Parts: sequence; structure tokens; C-alpha cells
Amino acid sequence: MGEYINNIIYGVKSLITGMSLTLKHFRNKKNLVATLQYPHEKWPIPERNIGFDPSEYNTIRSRLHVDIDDCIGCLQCERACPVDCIKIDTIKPSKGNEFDCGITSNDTRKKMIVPRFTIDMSECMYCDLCVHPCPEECIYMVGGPNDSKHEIDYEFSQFERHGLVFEFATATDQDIIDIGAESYLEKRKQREQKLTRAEKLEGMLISEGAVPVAAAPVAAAPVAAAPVAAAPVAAVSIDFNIKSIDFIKDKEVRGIAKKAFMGAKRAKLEGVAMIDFIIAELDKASKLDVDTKSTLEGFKEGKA
Amino acid sequence: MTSVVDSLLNLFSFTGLDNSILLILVLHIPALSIFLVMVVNATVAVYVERKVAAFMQDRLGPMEVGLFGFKGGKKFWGGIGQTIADAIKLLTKEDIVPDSADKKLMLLAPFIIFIGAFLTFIAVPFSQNLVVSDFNIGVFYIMAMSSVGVIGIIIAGWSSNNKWSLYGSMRAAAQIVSYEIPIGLSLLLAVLVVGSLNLGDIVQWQAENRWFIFHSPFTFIAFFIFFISVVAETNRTPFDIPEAESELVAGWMTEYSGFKWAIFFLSEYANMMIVSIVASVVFLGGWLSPFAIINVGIPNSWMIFDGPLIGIIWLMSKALFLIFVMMWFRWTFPRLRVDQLMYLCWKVFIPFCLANLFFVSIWELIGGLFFK
Amino acid sequence: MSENFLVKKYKEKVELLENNSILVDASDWKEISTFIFKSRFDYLMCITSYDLEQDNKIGLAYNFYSTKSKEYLEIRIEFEATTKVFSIAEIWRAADWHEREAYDLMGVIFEGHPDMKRILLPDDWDGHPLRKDWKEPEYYNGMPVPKDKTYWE
Amino acid sequence: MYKVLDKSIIGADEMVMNMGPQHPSTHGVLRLKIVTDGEIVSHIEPIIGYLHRCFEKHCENLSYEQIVPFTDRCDYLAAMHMAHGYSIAVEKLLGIEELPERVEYIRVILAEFQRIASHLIAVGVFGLDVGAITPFTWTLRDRERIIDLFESVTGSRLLYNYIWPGGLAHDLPPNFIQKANDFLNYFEPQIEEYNNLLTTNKIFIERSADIGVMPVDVAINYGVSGPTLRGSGVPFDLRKDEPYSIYQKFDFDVPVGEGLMGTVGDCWDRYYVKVLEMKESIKILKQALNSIPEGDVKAAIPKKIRPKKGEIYSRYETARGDLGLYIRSGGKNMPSRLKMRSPAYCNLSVLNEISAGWMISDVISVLGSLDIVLGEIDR
Repeated sequence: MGEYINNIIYGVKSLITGMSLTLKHFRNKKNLVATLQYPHEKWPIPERNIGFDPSEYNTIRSRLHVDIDDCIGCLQCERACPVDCIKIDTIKPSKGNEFDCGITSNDTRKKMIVPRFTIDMSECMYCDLCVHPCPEECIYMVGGPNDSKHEIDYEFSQFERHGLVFEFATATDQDIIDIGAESYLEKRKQREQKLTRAEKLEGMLISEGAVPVAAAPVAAAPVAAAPVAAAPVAAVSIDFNIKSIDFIKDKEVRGIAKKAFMGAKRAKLEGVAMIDFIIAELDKASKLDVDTKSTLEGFKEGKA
Repeated sequence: MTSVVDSLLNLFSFTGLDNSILLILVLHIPALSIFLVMVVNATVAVYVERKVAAFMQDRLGPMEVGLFGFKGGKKFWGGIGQTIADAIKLLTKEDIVPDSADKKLMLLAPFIIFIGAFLTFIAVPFSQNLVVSDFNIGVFYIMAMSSVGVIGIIIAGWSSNNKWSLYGSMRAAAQIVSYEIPIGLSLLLAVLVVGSLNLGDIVQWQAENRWFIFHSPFTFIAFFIFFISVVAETNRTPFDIPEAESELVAGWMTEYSGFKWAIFFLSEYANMMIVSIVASVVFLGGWLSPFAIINVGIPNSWMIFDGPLIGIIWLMSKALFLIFVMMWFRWTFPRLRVDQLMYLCWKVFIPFCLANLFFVSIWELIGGLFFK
Repeated sequence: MSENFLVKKYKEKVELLENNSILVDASDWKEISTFIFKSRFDYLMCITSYDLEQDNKIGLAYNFYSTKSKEYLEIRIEFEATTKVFSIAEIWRAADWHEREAYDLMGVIFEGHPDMKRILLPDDWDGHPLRKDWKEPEYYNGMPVPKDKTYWE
Repeated sequence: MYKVLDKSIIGADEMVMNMGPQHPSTHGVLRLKIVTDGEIVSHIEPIIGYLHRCFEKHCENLSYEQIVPFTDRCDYLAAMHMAHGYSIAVEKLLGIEELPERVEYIRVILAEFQRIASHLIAVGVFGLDVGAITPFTWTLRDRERIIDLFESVTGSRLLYNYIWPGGLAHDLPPNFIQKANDFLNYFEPQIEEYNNLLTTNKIFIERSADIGVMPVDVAINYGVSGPTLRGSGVPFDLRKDEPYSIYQKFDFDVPVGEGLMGTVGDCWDRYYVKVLEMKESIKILKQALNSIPEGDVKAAIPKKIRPKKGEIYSRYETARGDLGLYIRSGGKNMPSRLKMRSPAYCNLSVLNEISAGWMISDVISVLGSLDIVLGEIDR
């Protein structure tokens, strides 16, 4: 009984202590409130006298910026990046080409031009590792003493995802032609085409780079029609893909068939040849029965 | 004490209609008013709750949405339009019904809860003569009607076809049914002393004697038991076990969204209002002023002098204070566990209530012999 | 030194490596692990699986600690990938999840483990990705695994 | 503990509840498969891996310097600890014996601040789990001030990449000592407020004392470490027992659970150990801030990290427990195998053992008191 009463008394006491504490906070809130009314008030990003003296790098972790005029294309920052968000292409002038690549603010003569220097800020993880190795101190997080040049970018929000891919290179097409690298322009064009195609999402293409012949869409066939038409090589005439094998009930047999399918694909076999290959493989494993064979044969004529 | 319905019938008697027809026409006015009171109460209470929470937690709370261009700066009124914006959002939101839910029951549940709260309001006096219908059995009626909601809660939890919701509704049923007992036993003290179930009579007795909470030490304890029990009955922290957002996500409300969920909210805040008013009426002198001087006037002029307009201020300020205390509880305490909740009810409150009942009876007996 | 008592007892069966770890044969592990537990090493810190990159061999490193005498012990077992290793999950309960992880990521098969299944990767995952010869699959659940990053930059 | 009734007598069925991965109090994307008998839990199976980010596979393809930002992302509530632990391991692997004094001091100062910040989250979230919302916002408010300090030092608020193998990314800002002292003066009385509001609250004690008791032998057998182990009454702290960095210079105690409100090793003890540890961290911080020497913080950073062939097992006391790193070097600039023994991984494995037989609400208390971070469990 004593414990029962004590419990109640302790309970009431501790509850009143708590309530008086919250009431205290209810009253004097001004000096304790931690809320920042974000769009109206902004917490200052800490900026330290960074200079570009290697001992005093910037502490800011905001957007990456590159002074492309100073970039010598040494690829140090690209190598330091753990997430591969920096992508640099460089072109060296061919022998005998007298193209002037320019000079940096540290009086280093540049030996190549940089036609591509993209930083994908949506991949960047703000680790600051790329800033430190730069020999010309031309890549840095925006802010600090450079404030006059580049304002601190608070949100750098964009409406589209590719808006976060920043291109810093300023080399013009003329420069690239002058330096004697027309092939680069061609390559770039192809890449841009690929990108736009992916943006339009006209069906997923698999391993186009590795196996250009087998640009067979895995996704639903009707959707895939457009990119197939765009592809240089005519597509599979027969409607046969890895999903088609699913009619086989036996798990083991189906596994072998799928393996065979992938093997055929790797061997760049197509259409009828592919089906023949699968049948041969199944036969080899002595798992081929009459039904399976006839259905597979049926695919050759285009019926499921 | 006259009721609003009586007064309205008197007021419109010049039309010469038959009373039964007139009653049907006239009833719309109090019904709409009750609905309005519920809506306004929920809107204001949600805003106040958010602000109280924010201030106790060293935050600012809603600060962006103003009302007609009024924002109030960094003060209590900073986001005065917030709940209106929220309400519009809730009403226009998609109503999601789980595929495997029992759709008819799921639709029915919010309305049962709403009807429970709505019907209770009929007997709740806002001031002298300002009660929709003045029952002889007011206390009993309120007790009965406020328990209707639990049916809706069980239906809601069951029909959602969600195990967590089921847990929530089962907990709610056990909790609400249990806490009816200490509530009833505490109200019984007032009934015992006054000798009437009519809320008006109870206040009248307090006007003649003293506030019921100060009547005896036992009624003083009874008030706290009553108040804590009604906090439990309205499912608020520290007794929000049926909702328990860190355990059951939102308990029986998990699968509800949009308009139905808004109705749950409306009823919850209406219930808070009801129990606070009942607590004020029964224990804190109802519409009597703490100074007991203003409560004079010309009889039968119910519009102005005889309490209503001044009384409503007193009653509402008492009730609002109690609502504030409920919020204060919520933002201070952790949550009890199911069995501890039951322990508190059956092993602490009910024995105390029974003892109270016994001692108050003796007090009355002795008091009757010596003081009067 | 903590490892001496093992070398003393199992002269034939164990081999002392540099930095004081002890190499044990997989077939003796059942006997030795019980002995280690009965001596003072009550705290299993870590089980590391590693790929030796030769002869299809993988290894396990057990790091023990004694809360009583504050000593360390590192045991290593190196074996063919198909060998079944005695599970110590019943002796040190800490080994339960570590062994499941070793199975999941490296494909070590433990004998006598109460609940041998994948822990970090999904159940339908193919292969054991920390093996050096593991290759990214072409498909995962019928979806092509993208390898060419040109599409999302 | 409740007795699970004999099924043969009452003929009741057990129900399988699925808690998470989207549940407010599983602290991330943990999924618990709970077998219940009414409200009473008879078996729990934690299912993890929803946040698996292939940390160990990543490490095999990254150079030692590049791993540091990834270690930050393992335990995102104590990122400084992970980077510190990793740096110590790599230094051991490289055979770097001594670092400049100032580096060690700064590391210890930041590590202890991080410990306070992490424990603040643990304390507040445990309150949140049992239903008290106000302590959570108060602790977050104070953690915010620590994070502001970190921001002024490192430039970022959560994932720092500041401690590097062999040194630091850069030096402290000029007025850091002053700011840190100001914070400590402000923060010390706040702990009393938490105690008044939450720790000694009767309802909180009811919800946490005597619940989820973890006996010492169970704790050690499961490899539990850190405050969770100390809550069971084992005074084991690597900072004291095997001082790394310069912890031997400081005077502090190792708080253990004493069963003040219930049994030794219950949820309340595990919680209270964290509160006491914050006080100990303040002690260390005050000593360290007063005696921090001058020096160059980048002097000992190796130009190229390419350790010899060999293995290393290194331990570090993070806010959650014993972080073990087993690094096998194949003589390249990338580790051939890096295994992280994450403390919360081992702490979580004990969940079924200590919470079976309790109610669903108690499971949440136990989970809150274990203080897990899913980023570190799933890696």
C-alpha cells in the first residue's frame, strides 16, 4: 500500500515538474527558438578566408565552379572524384599544328584544349576532394573571397534534371576544327543524339555500345518500334525475346533455354538462327520435348 | 431554465403555424449552429494546438498563411489562415479507399462518430438558457451519447482491413469503455449532492452554494479524476494509445484520407469541447462568474441580461482553459502502455471514485446535520 | 601472448602467421572453436570473408576479444569455395548475422547455421558480389542492368 | 515480462505483423516481422538490407582517400566518428605512428561534439518513440547548434569529409574555441531540463524501466557494444580501455547502467547511459579546448596512400559502439577487402532475444533504446 501511494505521489510530482517546464518554455521563447524562416531569413554559409593558398582552402560546400580559362586539362579533379560526376575531354593539337591553347593566370602554358568539362551537380556529394589536387586552383566551391565573382548559390534548384549538369568548357567548334579534331565533333554529335533519345524515352535500349547489331528492345514491342527504326541495322523480324521463353513450364528447362538465349545474343545470332541455337542447346541437355520444340518452331513463323 | 428550442418556438409563434410543423422548421437553426460551432471549434483548436505545441517546443509553428493579407508578424497570429488552408486541402483531397476494405462500413464509420458528437451537443449548455434542448436527464444523456462514437471507431478499424488499424480500434474500445466508469462515478457525486440530473439544476445549486470542486476535498479529487478520465476518453496524449503515431502509425485512422479523415478530426475536437464544457458546468460553476456578482439581471429576458451573453464568456473561458490544459498534457507527456492505462483506470481511479462516493455521502450527511 | 595457448595445444593443426594471427584448417574448426570459447574468448568482434584471388579459394578471418583478460585473437581459415565451414552461430550468437553476411556477399557455406539465408541482398539475387570473379548480371528480374552511363548524365 | 499463453489451452492463433520498412519508429528502413499473440510479441525477425549501398564493394574500387566520404555516409548521425575510425585504421595500415598534436586534439574535440550530437538524437528519438514529442524538438534544437559549429569548421552540416588519413582537410576557424566554449556553457544546464522533462518522468519510467532487460552474458555473447553494452553494467569503453588518439590524456569516467529505476540493463539504463555520456563528453571537451596546441594539421598527410600487403583490424568507439574495420591490402592504392563491423548491426541482432515476450509498445521502446542507424547496419 505504501508503494502504491508513493508511486502516485512521485507520479504526480514528476508530471507537475514536466508541465511547469513546458509552461516556462511557452512563455520565454524568444532566446531559445531555433526556427529559421527559410525564404525570408537565411543562415549564412560559413565562408572562410580561403584564398587559393593550398593551406587555406575554402570551407564552403556549395556549387562547384571552374575557371575554365585556367584549366590545363590535367584531369586531376576527374580522377579524385569518387562518384565520377566530373567529365573532361581534352584534345591535344596534332604535331605541327600551331594552335595556341592559351596561358593560365599562373603563367602556365596550356598544352591542350578542353572541349568538354561537365559537372553533374545532382551526382556531386560535396566531398571537396576535387578542389585540393588542382595545380592551377581553378576548380572550387562557389563563395568566400570569390563572392564578387560568383554569388553564393543557396539552392541552385532547377526545373529539369539535366539543368544540374553544368558545362564549363568554352572551346568553340572552330577551335576544335583548328586543332585538327573533326572526329571529335562527330563523336560529340553521336553522344548528343543518344542523350536526346534517352530523354524522349522511346523505349530502353540495351547495351547498344557493346552489341550494336542486337539493338533489340526488351520492353514491350510496340513502344520499341521507334528507336529500332532509328537504329542503323534492321531489327529482328521475328517477335521473339527473352519473355517468349516463359511458356516453358519446367523451371530447369526454362533456365537452360534462357541461358541459351543469352548465349545466342552474345554470339550475335538473331531470329531463326537464335531459335535454332536454343533448340540445339535444349537437345544437348536432353530436355527437349515435342511440345516445346513445336512451340519454338512456331516462333519462326511468327506465331506465339 | 428555458431551452433554445422553446425560445425559438415562442419567437416564431406569431406565424400562427402548428407547433409540430414549426418545430421541424425551427430545428434547423440550432442544428446549423451546432454544426457551425463544431467547425469553428475544430478550425480554431487545430490552429491553437499547433501554436501551443510550437511554443512549448521552442518553435514558431505555422507562420506563412495569413488571412485577408493579415499575417501578424512573428507572433501568435503568424499563420492565422493555416487551418483554413488545411481544411480546403483536406476537402479537395482524393479519397483513397483500400482495395480490400469493406467499403460500405468504411464510409459509415466517420458518420457514426460525427453523429455521436453532434447528438451530444444537443444537451450541452453553452450558457444559461442557451442549450438546444434542456433534458431532465442531461448528464445521463451526455454520458450515453458520447459513447456512441466508440462504435464508429471499431467499425473504422475493422473495415480498413489493416492489422494496425484493428489494433487501434480494439485498444480504443477497451479504453473508452473502461474510462466511462470513473467518469460516471465522478459525475455521480454531483448528481448525489444536487439531487438532479439536469445540468441547469446543477449550476443553479452551485450558484446557491459554492463551486462543486470546492464543495469538499473529495469533490476536489473527483474533478481531477474526471478530467484525466475525459482526456483518456477523447484519446489524447498521454492516453492516445489508439492513435499512437509511433506505434500504430495513426491507429484506426490509418487508412482514411481527405474528407472522411476531416470528419474524424472534427468529431475529435468537438468531443474535446463537449467534455471541457461538461467539466466546467459540473465542477467549475458553469456560467457563473468567479466573482459571482455579474450574474444578476432581469428574469425572462434571455437574450441579454440573464446570463447568456456574459455567462457564455465565463463558460467558454473555463472550457477553453481546460482545452489548453489538454494540449499542455499532450506536448509534455510520453504515452502510457495499454496495460498501464488499464491499471490506472481500474486500480487507481475506480477505487478512488468509489471511496469518493462513500465519503461524499457521509459529508453530505454530516454537513446536513451541522452546517445547514 | 594469447595465441600461444592454441599453438601449444594444437601444434599439428594450426599455423602461426605474421602479425600473430593463426591459420586453422576448416576441418579442425569445430574442435578449435569450442576450445577457444571455453578458454577466455567470449566476445566475437567480427567475421571477415575475403577472396584470395587464386585457386578459387576464399578465406575467413575471425577476430575474438576477451572481456576478462583484454586479449585479442585472430583466427583465419582459408579453403576452397565449395567447402562447408562449421558455423559458430550456436556458440557465439554474434556470429549469426556475420555468417549470414559472409554467405550473402562471399558465398561461404556454413554448416549447422540455424537460419542460413541472405541478409543484405534481396532473396532473388544471383551470385555473391564480393567474389573477385563476380560479374554484373545482364538482367535483374527481367530488367536490363544499365551499364552505359551516357543515358543519364 | 508477459507469459505467452499456451496455444493448446486457449486455441488462439498467432498473427504475423509487418512493421516497416515504412514505419515512423523503425528509425529508417528497417522491417520487423513480428509474430504476435494479441498485443504480446512472441518472435521478432528483423529484416535488413533496404538501405544496402554496397559500401564494401565500392571500397574495393576506390582509392583510400576516396573512401572517406563514403564512410561518412555509413553512420550519418555520427559521420565524424566513422571518418575518424577509418583514418585510424588506414594510419595503422600505413604504419604512421605519430600525428601532430593539434590534429589529434581537433579530432578528439570534433569526435566528442559528434558524440553529443548523436546522443542528443538518440535521447530525443527515444522520447519520440514513447510518445513525448517535446524533448525531441529540444534535443534537435541543441544538436542544431553543434551542427552549426561543424559547419563553421568543415563547411558542411552532416557529411563532413574532414578527417583524412594522416591529418585534417584544413585547420579550425579562428574563433572556434570561443564558440565551442559558449556552446558548452549553454548546453550544460540543458541536460538538466531533459532530465526533468523526460528522464525522471513517471510515465517515461513506466515505459522504459524493467523492460527489455539485457543481461551481461547475453550482451557479450551477441557482440553488443557501446552504450548498449554499458547499459548492461559492463564498464567497457575503448576510449578508456585501449586509448586511441590522445584519450589517455583526459580525465573522464565511463558511465554504466546501475538499474536506478528498475533492473540493470533495461531500456531506461541504456537511455540514461547516453545522458551521462554527454556529461562526460563535456568534461573531455573542456579539457581539450583549454589545452589545444598550435601546429600544422596537414603535415603528416601522406602524398600517396599505397600500403604494403597485409591485414589490419582496428577498433574505434563510435557513439553507437565498437566500430571494427578489417582492411586487407593487396599492395595497391585500393584495399583488396574492407570489412566494416558496424556496431548497430550487432546491437540490432539482439532484438529478438530481449524483446520477445513483451508488448508491441515495448518493442518500440527497446528499438529506441538500442539506438540504431540503418545507414550503418545496411552499409
